[in-house]
Amino acid sequence: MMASAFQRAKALPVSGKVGLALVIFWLAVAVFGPMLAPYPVGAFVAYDVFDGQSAKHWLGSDYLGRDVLSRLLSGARYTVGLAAAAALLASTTGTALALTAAVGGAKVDEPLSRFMDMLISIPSKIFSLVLVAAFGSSLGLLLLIAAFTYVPGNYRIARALAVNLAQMDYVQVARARGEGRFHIAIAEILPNMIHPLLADFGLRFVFIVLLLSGLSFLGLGVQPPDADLGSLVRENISGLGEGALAILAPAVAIATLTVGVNLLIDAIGFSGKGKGR
Amino acid sequence: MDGQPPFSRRDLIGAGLGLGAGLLLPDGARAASKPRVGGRIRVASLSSSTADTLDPAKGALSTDYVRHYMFYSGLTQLDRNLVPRPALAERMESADQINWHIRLRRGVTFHNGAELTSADVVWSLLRHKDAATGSKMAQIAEQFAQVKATGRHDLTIRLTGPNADLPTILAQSHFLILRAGTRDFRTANGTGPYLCAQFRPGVRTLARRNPNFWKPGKPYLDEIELIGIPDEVSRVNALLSGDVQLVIAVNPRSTKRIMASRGHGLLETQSGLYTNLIMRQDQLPTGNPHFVAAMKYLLDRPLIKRALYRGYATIGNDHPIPPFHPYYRADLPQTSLDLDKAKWHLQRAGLTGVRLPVYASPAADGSVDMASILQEYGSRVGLKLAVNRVPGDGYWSTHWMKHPLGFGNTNPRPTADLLFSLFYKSDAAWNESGWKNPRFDRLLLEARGEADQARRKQLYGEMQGLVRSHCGVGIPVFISLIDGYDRRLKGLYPVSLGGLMGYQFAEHVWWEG
Amino acid sequence: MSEALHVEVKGLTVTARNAAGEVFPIVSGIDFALKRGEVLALIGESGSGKTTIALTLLGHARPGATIAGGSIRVGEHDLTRLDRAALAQLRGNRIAYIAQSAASAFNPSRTIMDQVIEPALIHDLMPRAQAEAKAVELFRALALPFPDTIGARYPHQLSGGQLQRLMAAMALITDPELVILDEPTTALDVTTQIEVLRAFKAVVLERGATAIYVSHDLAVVAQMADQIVVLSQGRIREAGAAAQILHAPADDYTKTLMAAARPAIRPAPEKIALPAAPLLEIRGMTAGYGKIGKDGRPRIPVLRDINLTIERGATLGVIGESGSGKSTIARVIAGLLPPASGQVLLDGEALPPGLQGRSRDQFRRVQLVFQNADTALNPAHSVGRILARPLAFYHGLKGNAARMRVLELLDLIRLPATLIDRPIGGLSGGQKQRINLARALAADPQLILCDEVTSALDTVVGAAILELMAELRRELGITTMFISHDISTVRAICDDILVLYSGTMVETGPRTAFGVAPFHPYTDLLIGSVPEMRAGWLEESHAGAAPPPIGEISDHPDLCRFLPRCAARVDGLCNTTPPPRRPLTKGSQILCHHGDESLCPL
Amino acid sequence: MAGASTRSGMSAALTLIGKRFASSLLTLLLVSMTIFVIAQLLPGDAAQEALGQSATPEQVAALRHEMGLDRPAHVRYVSWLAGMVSGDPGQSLVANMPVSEVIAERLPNSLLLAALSALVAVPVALAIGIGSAMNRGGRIDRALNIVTLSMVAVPEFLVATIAVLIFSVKLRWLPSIAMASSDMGWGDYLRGVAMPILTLSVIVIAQMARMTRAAVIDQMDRPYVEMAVLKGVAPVRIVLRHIMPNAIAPIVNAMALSLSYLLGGAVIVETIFNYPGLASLMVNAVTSRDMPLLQACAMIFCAAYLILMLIADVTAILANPRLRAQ
Repeated sequence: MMASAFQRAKALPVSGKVGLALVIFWLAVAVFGPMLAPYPVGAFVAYDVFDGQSAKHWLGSDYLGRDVLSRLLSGARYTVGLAAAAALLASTTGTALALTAAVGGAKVDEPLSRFMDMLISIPSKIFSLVLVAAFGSSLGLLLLIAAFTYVPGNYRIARALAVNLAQMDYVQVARARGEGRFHIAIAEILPNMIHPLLADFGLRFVFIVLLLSGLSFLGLGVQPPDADLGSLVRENISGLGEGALAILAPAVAIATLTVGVNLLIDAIGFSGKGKGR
Repeated sequence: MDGQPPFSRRDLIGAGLGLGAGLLLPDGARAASKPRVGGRIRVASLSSSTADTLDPAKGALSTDYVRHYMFYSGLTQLDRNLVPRPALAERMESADQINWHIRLRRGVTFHNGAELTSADVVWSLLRHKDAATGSKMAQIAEQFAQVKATGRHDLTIRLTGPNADLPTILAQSHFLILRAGTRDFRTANGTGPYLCAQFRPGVRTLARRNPNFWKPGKPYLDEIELIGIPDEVSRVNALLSGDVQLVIAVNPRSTKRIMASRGHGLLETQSGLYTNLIMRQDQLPTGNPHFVAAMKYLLDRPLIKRALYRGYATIGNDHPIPPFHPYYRADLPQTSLDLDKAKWHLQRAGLTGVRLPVYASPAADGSVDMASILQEYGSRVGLKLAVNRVPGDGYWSTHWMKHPLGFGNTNPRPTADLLFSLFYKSDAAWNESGWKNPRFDRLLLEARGEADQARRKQLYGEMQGLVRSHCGVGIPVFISLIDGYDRRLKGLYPVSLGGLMGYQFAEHVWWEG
Repeated sequence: MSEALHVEVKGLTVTARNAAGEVFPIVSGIDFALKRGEVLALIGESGSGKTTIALTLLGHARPGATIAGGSIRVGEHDLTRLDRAALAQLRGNRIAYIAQSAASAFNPSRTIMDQVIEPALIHDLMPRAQAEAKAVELFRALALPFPDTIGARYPHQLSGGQLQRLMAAMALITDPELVILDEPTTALDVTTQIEVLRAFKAVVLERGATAIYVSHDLAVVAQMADQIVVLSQGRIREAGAAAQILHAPADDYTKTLMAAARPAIRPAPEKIALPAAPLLEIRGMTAGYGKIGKDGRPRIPVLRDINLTIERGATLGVIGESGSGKSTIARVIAGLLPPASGQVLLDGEALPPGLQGRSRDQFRRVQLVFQNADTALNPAHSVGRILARPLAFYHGLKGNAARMRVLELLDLIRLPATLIDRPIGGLSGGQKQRINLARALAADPQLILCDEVTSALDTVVGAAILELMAELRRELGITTMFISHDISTVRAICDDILVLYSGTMVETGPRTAFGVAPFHPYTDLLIGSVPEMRAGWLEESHAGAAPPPIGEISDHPDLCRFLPRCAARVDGLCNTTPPPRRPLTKGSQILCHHGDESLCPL
Repeated sequence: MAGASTRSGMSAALTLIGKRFASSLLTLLLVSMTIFVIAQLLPGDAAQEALGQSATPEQVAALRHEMGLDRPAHVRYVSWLAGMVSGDPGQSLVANMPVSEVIAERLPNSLLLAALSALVAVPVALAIGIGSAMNRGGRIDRALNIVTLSMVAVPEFLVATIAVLIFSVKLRWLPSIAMASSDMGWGDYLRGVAMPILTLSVIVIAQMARMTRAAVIDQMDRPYVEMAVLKGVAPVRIVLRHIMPNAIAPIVNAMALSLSYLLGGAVIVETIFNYPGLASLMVNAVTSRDMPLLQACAMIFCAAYLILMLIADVTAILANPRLRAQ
């Protein structure tokens, strides 16, 4: 298992390797970051705000004089974790509904599609604003919002795939064998959707990272003193004029994370397609 | 601020205008320049939404106050030292601080040409008592037992109890005078220095010079366009890029950028604005006096002043009177960060290791960061605070005063009496901490009717002491208000009631472009 | 070589790169030459490199492949030395290409005319009006219907045979000196193939263009080629004059190809003594798509009034061209399409019409084997998983017992046990089809419905599958319905044969009845359209001749479906009265106004 | 022939529009119900928000009565719905104006900004997508891939703020705030919205370009493209004349999805550039609990989305002769 994963990684094109390295790096930061942080996340350690790089503070200080490196190391886990969990939730929900629609016929498909239209047509940031105002801000709610926002997109893609696959001969064979709908959806259709769904998962991940940073602009986000990467950019935005590291560092972090995930997915999609031929 | 004139009613009111003009110039450069007529500026205030209004009674935000002072005039007007001066009222007299007689200035006309009469004033004042008006001053207006016209230009106000501060109260924007019977607030018909050329809620307000303004020669600008830019960074950028000439509420963190720009200046206004920690006295564990004491020792006031406000603040002492206020009691010892004492009090309260949520919101300026700071120090003395940041909208109705530990935010008030009666009186609706102190209540009533300044200062001083040591409110700093302006805009000076010269810049500034 | 040679290929090598990045040759050492006006055929099975070679004559290699060595001379040009622009100048101009599947080689969203005249326009050969006129002329020459207006149509509105001829028109619009025909009739029904071949021969070859004809079908090639090159795995096995290759092949591989192309008639296995009751019986079945109308017919009827029986252990061949509804019969029996009316009886007991209501045992007893093993086997599953699923589903076999049974099945279909854990993607076409068959066998069925199980395979591989099926039938005594478009195959292996045309049974009878005339006119066309492996057959065959003129056709719904194409139609009878079902003396039954006597003269 | 198929194309499109109209009404109803239900869960109401920190219970009660908020929720919903059906979206609780007037002021701004952004973004996205597809796997393709990835990788508020710092504060080329007012010339207006357009375009271009690339590449492996190559057709003509008619449907679909973001998703851009559009109006409506306004905004966004989807579907029909004939 490990060996084959390693071999696959070796077979990736250069861009895929860069992507993989970035993804692994950020996963590692997400897991071990808080342990590596030199200062507590909320500690006021620098006398000056928006300090530049120094031996004491590798990435300088933020708008309140806290250590940027420590905040970055602690904050990455929210962005990575929240986005990954929300993308996973969105993908599984969307795909499950799509499969239901594909094997359930028009009676299931039509109401589900209307429901998805509805979700998609309400602007997500405003929807988030309403939900946070109604239920209070919590990690769980942020997760749900992000997931909810991206269920319709996943549903559209998964449904198109599933409806196509449901016409495949092997599905007809399974039906003629007398298999139930559940078996057909799970054992026959789903395994053949995994590849495009993985690619979609990656895209959702990126979108969610950006949605979260967008939400942080509207003041919705992780509870202080912790902050996700988007909030770190947002709270230090007044340092932009002076080119403060406090804003550049988290911005670069978001960019490398999202670009890395995308590169990796593109590369996986590429080698996956090659295999199919 | 040492040349503060006494708050004596009878003599000063009616003494005419211009007293403050030559005094206390904070900026020598300003004296060199002579006001000139002309010019057009765009002003960015804090916010703008469909809730924008031309009804002074409904004014809720700085944008509203600025707008209202452009189009309407009040009976009185506060000068830069917060001394009430006659405006539409030529004279305002009372012997007992209960019955007030007002004589209106003659020949003042509304924008539509109608003459100002006592009927307009009576209507304008009494509408605050009508619940349907939705006045922000409904509570204060309850003091008006009777408002009655006694002549075309004379009227009397009878209060429910003595209040020496009435002239000051009437200078607030909410009590600006409307034409009697005004219902339609899509445009403004006032007696103010500017005419309303366009009003689009949430978009902009366009004001043109009122050539028939009752103060001869004023105002100076031809046109003012008032917009709201809620995002602070955008607001400052708009100033620096020359798209606006005056902005309110500059974040201290942006001051560096404005100071670095040659063409722009900062107007710092020391004010009584504060964001305070609320420890509800009717709930536990915050009701424990040791807990309250511990929290007050946990406030790192210099850090808050430095980190949050970059020095644009004045250190507070857990009572609402700022050091530059004439009634400030200087001999109270200053509470400062003391982790040992905090720890000791916590132990006495038996609260070491307890976990407590603290509610903060962008609605209470700086509270989120203050909460973070509290949390950081709390963790050093064994107090686990969990910061709960809640959205700004709905904060006042859902969270404020509803949690054991939270934050409030109090705007500057023109009188100490208003401040104390609104926020600290036992039965006040906004008695944020829910403390009850009969002695304090007695002192408050006594001070309100007291005309003797020295006695008044003594009474208010004792009240400050009571609040500092017993009330469940922690006031770390008084926040200075910072406005940014284009240096070609002249005539600005700070008025501690609010930014943009206590929201009244429009009447006083001129353009040297 | 002499000046007279028009096309000369020497030492041609084409390489490709695999997933690991290694470069390997897909064709190598190819030499051939032909004179102006000659036709050379490239013969081989899939993977032999015949299309790859054909494309190099346009200087083209598919993505991933590279022309790595050798020379390709066409007229005065060496194509390996030309740059992109120069090649583009030749393509569609002096060298034209006719693709295998015209249905997909035409752009679905542009009109035929646009596409046919495009080569003439982009090479600035003539103005649009002139090009259109020339196209219409070609349409007429190629015997296309409505030559004046067909150009305004879109590809989806035309049949495969028409598109193939239109593709020829597109190739010929620039009067090319070399035409490459890449399996131009492979995707067509035999009855269409003969028409297209005739048109090609008349128009393409008669104009004196040099041609390269790529095909896997020796009999077709025999009609067209002067020279034949036999390819296998990217190398030339044998090359020479057409007559020599066809009649005196020297290479063993060529001999194998020849043998596979002519399936041997197998003796019917002795029927096991079983009660005479038929295993499957279909009574008055009508099926189709869309809402069922008042008359009991669906909006788009596919099958009309089907009646058939299959005896226990027997094989019924169902034959018909694409769109005849032959696969639909299998789908109805399997329950995938509920019939609009009629009954399907298994072992005397009526099966519920659709999937709903069928018991697991009923499902087990009827197994469907799809035509294309590539799509019928779930690519996400392994061989073992595919075979184990029916075992678990029908027989509750799990774990080791299931594995043992899977190994037995692999042995039964002559595949090595090591394949058990392999993913489907890694298998060859023949191996996949065997797995496809084994999956049906795993259910332990009574009836297997085989839908075109050999048509997607190379001839040799297909022959091996037929061999296997015959063996299985002998060993297991399973009843089979064998659906095919290939009358030779059906005649070779089935006990009874049913000919389907446009959803109606036009002829049914025992195999023996299909060896001798008379036939139903459609059966006659079908049999007469199968190319014979000799030059000159195309000219001699009467199949596909134009039908006699006929008066107005009445709107009776049960008129003969074959009427528009029937060479034996009778005016005043066929176009007014529905045909009766009548027996012929040789033992079959036909749906026709003609009887023994009147059919004979044909 | 061609005329006939165009006509049948139109009638097919009309049938589709008819069907969509019915299902759109259903979707709109669903949206309005959802919004209404969620809004009921919001703490406070318009009366409380309007009176703010200083409200007394009596005042709140009085204002509530005046606003009609003292009626039960379902009664309010039904009366709103009844008004909506008769074409009247009601009275804004906060602005004291008919909702239609409030919206009428903002909607043109939003539509204009969205249209201009689409005008910039669509050609750029098409160019990037087609360019990289034609160069599949090549250097230009990879470079464009990195460019589009980086475009989505930066939070939009950062893009906007950086743009302001460069173009207004430093260079002073463009105004930092995009005022939209009727008395403005087109030149001033375009200068004002240049940066909002830039920011919005950056957000949507990447996604649209990637979808365009995928759709074009999907067609490139089809036999008809090889046929065109073998006819000697030049690459650019292959893409424009042969591939695009077949790839247009998925491309338009992806674009419609992305463009629907330009209306409701513009909230951050509207905030930063102080542009009076619908999205910030809707945020206003949320914070001030102005239900009729909120509902109206939601209806508009939903309708815009449905219209865009309809356009995509009609395009698909018109581009495909097979669907056209049905």
